[in-house]
Amino acid sequence: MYKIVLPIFEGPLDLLLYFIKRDEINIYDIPIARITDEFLNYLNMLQELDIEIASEFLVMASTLMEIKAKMLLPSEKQPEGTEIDDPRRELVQQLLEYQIYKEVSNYLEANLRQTHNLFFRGIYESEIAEISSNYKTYKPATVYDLAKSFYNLITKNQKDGFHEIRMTEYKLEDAISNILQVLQFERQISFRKLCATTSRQILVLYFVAILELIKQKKLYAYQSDYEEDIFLFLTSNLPRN
Amino acid sequence: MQKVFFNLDRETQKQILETLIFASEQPITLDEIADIIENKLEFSDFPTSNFSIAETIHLGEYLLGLIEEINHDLESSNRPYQIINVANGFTFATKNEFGKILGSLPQFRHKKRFSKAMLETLAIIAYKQPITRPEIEEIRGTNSSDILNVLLERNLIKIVGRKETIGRPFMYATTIEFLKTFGLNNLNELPNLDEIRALVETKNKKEELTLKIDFGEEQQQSSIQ
Amino acid sequence: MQKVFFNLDRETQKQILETLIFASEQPITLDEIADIIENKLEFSDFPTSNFSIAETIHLGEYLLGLIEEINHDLESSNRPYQIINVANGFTFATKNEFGKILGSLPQFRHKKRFSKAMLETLAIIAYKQPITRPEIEEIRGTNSSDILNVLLERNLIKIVGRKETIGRPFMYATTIEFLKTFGLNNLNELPNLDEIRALVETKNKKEELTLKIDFGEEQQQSSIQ
Repeated sequence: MYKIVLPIFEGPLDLLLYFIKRDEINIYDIPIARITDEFLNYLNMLQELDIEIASEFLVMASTLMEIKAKMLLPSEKQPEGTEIDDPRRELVQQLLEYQIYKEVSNYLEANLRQTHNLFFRGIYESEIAEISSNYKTYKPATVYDLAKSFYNLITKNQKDGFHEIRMTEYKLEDAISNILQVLQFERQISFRKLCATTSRQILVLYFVAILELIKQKKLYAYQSDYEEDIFLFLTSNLPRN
Repeated sequence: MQKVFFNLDRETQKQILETLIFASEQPITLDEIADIIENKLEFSDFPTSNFSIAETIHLGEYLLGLIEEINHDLESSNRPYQIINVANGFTFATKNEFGKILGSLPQFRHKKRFSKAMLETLAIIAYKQPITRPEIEEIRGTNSSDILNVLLERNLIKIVGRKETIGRPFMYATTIEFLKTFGLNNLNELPNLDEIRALVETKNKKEELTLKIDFGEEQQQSSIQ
Repeated sequence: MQKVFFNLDRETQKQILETLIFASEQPITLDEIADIIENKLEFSDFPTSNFSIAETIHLGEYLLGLIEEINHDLESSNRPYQIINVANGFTFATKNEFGKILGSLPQFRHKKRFSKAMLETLAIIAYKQPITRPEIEEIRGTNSSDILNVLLERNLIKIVGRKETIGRPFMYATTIEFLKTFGLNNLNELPNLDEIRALVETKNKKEELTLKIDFGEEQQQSSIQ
């Protein structure tokens, strides 16, 4: 068994730079025929190994062949004073530009060596309250997270094929336990706040739940005036007198 | 390896423990700390002590003792924070009297962290606004009233009217605070479905991607060392 | 209000400063600290000192002095972290020998891993921001959506809007996390592009004459054999 290790090239430009470096080619005067052969040989090798070739490599192959063809054409007589347009120019510009950012990435890599042992605080104050409230939190969310979340929901539903329209499955028991739960943490609840954002259906449920709890003497409701908000307390929390 | 940790001098043990708690992105549990100490760490760089500890000692209790000691050190050196126990794990938090200062500053209240449910609900409202609760629940397939309350409290959504259907449910829409939180100028800047697909779909190729990246990293690592 | 801060005893001043730095999710700048101290805070709960400071003192310098003192206290009380200056601000970070421990643990190490492709793409975005995907791909000569996805996931880049051209593509920019990760105060600390260009040119010219001894090439060669 042979183990073949192929170097990873980040794209056709990366591959060309590799050839240029390996063969000590003058980047300002690339022997286009030779490098085109190298490039095509590489693609053939990939093909023989049954490795899928990304389309940008094929595009580059055709660009190289086009340049090669132009170079072979007998150069026409140029009028005096005008420069011959080198068919390689655009490619060389692209390679030089790419080289610049490769150089910068060396610089970034050197910086990483400096910050290698630098770790920051893992959790900040704004997160602690949420962790203790049992929400599993993300790191600070971005538009990207938001979009991803929506996409996943939509595609999940599409996979289901169809979806039934469901009625709210909120029951009286839920309303009762919800109220009692809140009162574990709060001394009192405002009825208005409790109902501020829920639908009419659920508002009715809450109202029935409150009546039920008052009947069971678990809850004490207080309203200072006819049109005022109703405040709810646990009877067990009331001062005895 | 545990014995090796025990052989470190106590001050170093505390520093390692404090480092783990400081940098961990979730409150770190005693079990996680024990696992790291017993199985994952090399301590050859650190000074050891001759003081030997009875082998029978319980690691969890021992770690708790160290944490207590760290908190004591933090207190006596006037640090304004301490290690607290939350959601079964340990993390740093500012002490109450200083935490109060933070509470009065908006930059420390600006929250960008969301539970999965919150982010889902917010995403639906952002893309489908104005939308009612039953409609949201239909997409999410689950009750969402608590989540809506949290989002209202955080001022990320608002009620913009009622829908004229049965029950006249409230309609929700996102707020300016929402735009600010996500750094958007307006809602048109939200990615559209095709764009999200392009962004997200690379996920499906994840395996391929990891392979590729791992290779690159291998290279990178060898060049760093 | 500044005078009120100055009237607090020095230990309390330091604790307040340390709280702000410790709790801030992004490195906090001297200007932000000064603004909070001068305009935002009430200090009535805290002990004051009779020691009076010359009014002419420069607040920024004064704060820097306090930060230095805090770092000294952290050092002498054996804390494994310190306050560092990064992304134009101040933040807590692990000290070298303890960060090394974290680096040996997989759950922390992944943050420090970068492939060649990631570094290249970051380099392009850092200089050309805001920049779209097609523009990045033109420079790299290859599809970059996977890489952008990874960089977004790691919070090293962010979407900052759309470009008003055909298809209205997203524009990407680097984040504060990027500065923190690469130990930069700001983007101006990156090498000047003209200098890099000159460097690349010299290298290209030299390559014509001398034998290659470049490290990266060795590696690629050995991996092809």
